[in-house]
Amino acid sequence: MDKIKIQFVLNGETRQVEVEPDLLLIDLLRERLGLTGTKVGCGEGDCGACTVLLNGKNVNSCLLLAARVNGCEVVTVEGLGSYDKLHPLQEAFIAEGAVQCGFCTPGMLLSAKSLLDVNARPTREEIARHIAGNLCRCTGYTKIINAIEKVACADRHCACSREAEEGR
Amino acid sequence: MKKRGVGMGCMWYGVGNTGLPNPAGAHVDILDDGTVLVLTGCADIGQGSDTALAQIAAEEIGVRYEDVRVVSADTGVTPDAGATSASRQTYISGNAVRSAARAAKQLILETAAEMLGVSQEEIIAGDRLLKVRAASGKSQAFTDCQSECRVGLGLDSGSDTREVSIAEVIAKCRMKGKLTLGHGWYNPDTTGLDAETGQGRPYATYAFATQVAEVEVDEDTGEVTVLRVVAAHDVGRAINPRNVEGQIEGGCAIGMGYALMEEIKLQEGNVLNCNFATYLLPTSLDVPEIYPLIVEDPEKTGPFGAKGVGEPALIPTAAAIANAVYDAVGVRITDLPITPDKILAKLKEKQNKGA
Amino acid sequence: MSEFKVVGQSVPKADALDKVIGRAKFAADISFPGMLYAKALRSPVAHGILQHIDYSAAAALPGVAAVLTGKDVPGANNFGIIIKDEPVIVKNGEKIRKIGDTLALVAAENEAIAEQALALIKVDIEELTPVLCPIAAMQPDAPKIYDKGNVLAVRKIVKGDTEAGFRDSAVVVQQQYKTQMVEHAYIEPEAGIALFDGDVVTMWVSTQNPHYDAKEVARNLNIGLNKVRVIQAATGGGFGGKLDVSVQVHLAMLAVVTRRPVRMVYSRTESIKNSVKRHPYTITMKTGADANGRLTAFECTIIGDTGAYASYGPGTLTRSAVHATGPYEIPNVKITAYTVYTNNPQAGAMRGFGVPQVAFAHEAQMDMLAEKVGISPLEIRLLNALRPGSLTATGQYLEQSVGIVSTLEAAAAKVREIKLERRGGRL
Amino acid sequence: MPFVYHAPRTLENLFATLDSLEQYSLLAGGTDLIVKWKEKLIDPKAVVDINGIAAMKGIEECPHCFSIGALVTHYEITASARLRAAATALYEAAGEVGSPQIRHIATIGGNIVNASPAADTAPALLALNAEAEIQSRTGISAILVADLFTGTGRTCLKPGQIISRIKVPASGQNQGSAFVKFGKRKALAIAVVNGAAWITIDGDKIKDVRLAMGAVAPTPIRLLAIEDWLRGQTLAASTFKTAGTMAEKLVRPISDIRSSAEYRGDLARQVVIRALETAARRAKGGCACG
Repeated sequence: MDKIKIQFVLNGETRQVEVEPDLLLIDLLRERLGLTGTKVGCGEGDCGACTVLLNGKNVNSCLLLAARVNGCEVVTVEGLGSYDKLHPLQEAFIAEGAVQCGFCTPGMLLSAKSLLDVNARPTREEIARHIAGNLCRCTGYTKIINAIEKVACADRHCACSREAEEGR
Repeated sequence: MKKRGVGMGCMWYGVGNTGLPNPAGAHVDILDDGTVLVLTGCADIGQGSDTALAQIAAEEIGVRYEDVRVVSADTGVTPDAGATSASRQTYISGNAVRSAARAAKQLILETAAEMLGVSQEEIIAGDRLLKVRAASGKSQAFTDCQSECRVGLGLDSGSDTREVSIAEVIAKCRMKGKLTLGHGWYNPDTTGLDAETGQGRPYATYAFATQVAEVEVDEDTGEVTVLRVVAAHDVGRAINPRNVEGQIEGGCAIGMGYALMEEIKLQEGNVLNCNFATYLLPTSLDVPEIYPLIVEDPEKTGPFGAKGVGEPALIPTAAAIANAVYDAVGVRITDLPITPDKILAKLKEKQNKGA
Repeated sequence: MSEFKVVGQSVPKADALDKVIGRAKFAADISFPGMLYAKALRSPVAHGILQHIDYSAAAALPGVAAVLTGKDVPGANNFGIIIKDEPVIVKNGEKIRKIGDTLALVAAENEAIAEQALALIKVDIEELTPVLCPIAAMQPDAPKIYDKGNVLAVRKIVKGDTEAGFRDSAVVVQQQYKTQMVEHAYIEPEAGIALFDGDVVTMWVSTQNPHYDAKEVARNLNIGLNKVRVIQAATGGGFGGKLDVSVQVHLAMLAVVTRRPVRMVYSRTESIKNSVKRHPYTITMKTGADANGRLTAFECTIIGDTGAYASYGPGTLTRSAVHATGPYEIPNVKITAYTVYTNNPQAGAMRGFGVPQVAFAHEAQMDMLAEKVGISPLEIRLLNALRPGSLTATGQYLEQSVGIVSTLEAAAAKVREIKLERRGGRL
Repeated sequence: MPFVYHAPRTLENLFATLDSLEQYSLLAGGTDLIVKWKEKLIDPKAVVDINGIAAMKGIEECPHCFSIGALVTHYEITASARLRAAATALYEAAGEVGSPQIRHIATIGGNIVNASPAADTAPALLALNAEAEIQSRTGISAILVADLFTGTGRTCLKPGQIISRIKVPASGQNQGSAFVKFGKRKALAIAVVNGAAWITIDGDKIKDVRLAMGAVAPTPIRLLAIEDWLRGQTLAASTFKTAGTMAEKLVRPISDIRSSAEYRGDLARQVVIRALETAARRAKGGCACG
């Protein structure tokens, strides 16, 4: 089986790798490149634990052949922030109690980022809609949505729409 | 036509195994710099026991939360704490950790009492300091007197004799060759149940809850939307209120799935819906708005009054939703899950009877 | 001001930082050089006897490091938290009790080879009639899943005199309720990785009870408990479903035999098919009250399908019985709860442990009684709620920290505040 | 098991590649293909990744119609203000497919050629009278999407043929369309029943109408008998209700893991009523998406 040479930008770094035709992006990331932050929950696109950003959009890395990311830009949770410099979403997830078991967290963070990148001030409904492909069994989603909303608000220096909602 | 309804569900839940011993152990080591290591067999599966146990140890010893590190669930180094089940870890491992922390702290108190020239009972710990109780009687006067003497002798007032840092006490302990280790364990006060009558004391304490659900039922399709859930939980004492809320919110979501959509379908013992495309969990668009309410009726045997909340969070949800559906459209579904087809069939039945 | 400095504070979760940056190590995230990948061959049959297993072709497949069958289990070859009734690997001539029973284990250089090897194993199973309904399983002429019969446990609670209690009741409601089997559906499927280093088995595993896991590994490998080290990896949810043994004993055996690191990660389908479930119940409940709505008598029969193996089944049904009255004081109580074996997937612990099922029933009963008596759902609950000084169904005297009334009041206040309106009248 | 991977960048290269292969699977979004491959339901010897073919991309507006590349994702459809206004049912259907992750990579062409009876875009395309452009080495032809399906999972496409683009008539004055879906949850749901309506009104009368439904037959279907009856009827709740009753009697759904046949019948009725109501409101409202 001929290997395929691909080049793509992973977390801001250009990478060249050889992949088998049937290698999935999730396995390339986890097993070859050691980026285990991206999780396998169902393997069939039904849970979103494997979510990464492909050219800025949230996608299921368990459903993508690695060969397809040739020429693309991929961001995983490892590219979002680090111990020293957390992404605002990561800070908010910690502060708001959006993390319980943490298995859905990396995918959830990336779905949130892909939303905020195109819609800096989403409503709670829009947030819920955008993370609907990321299953969480622990939190009931409330604190996850709170965390995303908090970042959206901070970004715009606006009065938090949640507070406004609670005041109704 | 869409109709709204409101229903209530209550529950109680015995914390710990039923009528069986279920002890937990813990080790606490107060280290040279005054930071603390807690060893516990308690498995944190995301519910936050590492955090709650760190808070309990910090409170008991008198250090800050960030001074405590919990090493958990490694049979090579941690004592058995039993299962993370039965909503038991905050109560049982919490008590074990508190007891271990108290044992380690006792060693510090002995030395601190000498350093401060007071009896141990007069010392309170907090924020990395050991202080002489402000309103303490005789010894207070003694130390006040001592201070006055010091001032009289041209020395400073000697506030160092009124409080001393835990790190300083530890240094003193080490100079004396004393390690500050404690261990503890806890087993709740229960009895077995009589085989014929079931009489006995199965649990040392119970958690309680009331949930109220608001639903909207589409009479044409039988579809149920859960709009809001009010969830009031007596947890004894919330060690970490935000994490308690997280347990309640997550529990309501699982309870909602149980009420309306989740069901393993079997054929000859084989699971037919064995993936997430066919076994459906609630998504972010399915869950209601949840109003968690923490009620604190402290349990005197609990660590700082705490009981448990993990399981109680989901127990009354399906019951409340079922009662809300009845309130909305006047039909009672007695077999879970309450699926649209069951509601529609009952509504038709009711209509036919009426006609 | 709180009397406490740290307790009562919503400090950030200790594990959250590692989890948001993707550094937390779940078991499937851990690897070692030279690692093997394990897979299990599972029974396609719900009830039968394993007659013969031929794994020679699988063992000969290049890249296969080990194939193990029932005869290779060095120790007890059974596990279970309450009753040791589940085999690690079914032995030749022994019973298969559910679809998914382990028939063989394979460790190979990669997952694809391990799967190919599984396909090469030939099994010969004598099929027996499966018992799929717990009520049918309780009949005397039902096929026996175990020699001692299909009823695993019966829990009785008797307090007062229910006959007299119902006689004195102004209203009585009786109803049968059914609840379904559900899946825990933690987002992280079962996973573990094991090493055999010197004479110690060390493993990282997704679990809710590492000390129990270690005991089962030691018993089944026939080694000292001090030679087993189980380390809980970051665990992606459990909800009761990771209290039972999944990969632990299998991994330990393969690591010992191959002397190489071995990892086993379930697919979602493997997880759903082989993990324990929430018990499906059939509940019959009869509740009486006087004309004011004060509860007078309560009778309840619960039949729980615990599937092929006990797991936490008897504990679940006992808890259901104890909690069946709900948080209410009732003078006359009679409850019987049956834990029944079938050839269905085994049911065990799941968040709520048998109480969500009975709560669904007792709360429907309360609303029906309230309607009959002409009081509101809140009123009937406040009237009957346990209080300090109450006696429970098991005769336990409740001294303090009995907060049900406080939760009723808190919930009712919030309901008024956010204006939830009950169609049928007052809350 | 393993397969050979091809990624032609032009239609010419694609057809040459297809000609050279005995057996192949086309990879567009892959959200169904990869799942089927993982579940071992298919075992392609070759996978032909068509994602690089520019001619199959983009949404173009022609006079009175849209030409939508087969590789256009559901996300791109939901991001198109023009489709929202003038092909509302398709816009709505695309937004109901799977999850955001799925919508970002799954394509409209893939949703059609999978020929799932429950595909969300299918009833919308049927109601809008969309045509598929079938292309092969030898040429190009057009076929109504409604005529494409020959059975569950089967289309009339022959080896070497692909769908390159979809032509969707644009709704204009006095026209409106709507899509309705009943799933078992509000996201990541396969339709229990779905359907779409397209309507042209003339005053308070129905001048023309098309109704389509999914998950009630082996393929998505048009409800021609009901359409015939509806033409000339007055726009009224009772009309829609009668149409709904007709639908319930007309369809012969099956029972499966998602629903009983009987309940699907109940939903079929509601799909027709609601799709007609909404489409009519849009036709009347002037703004097609109101």
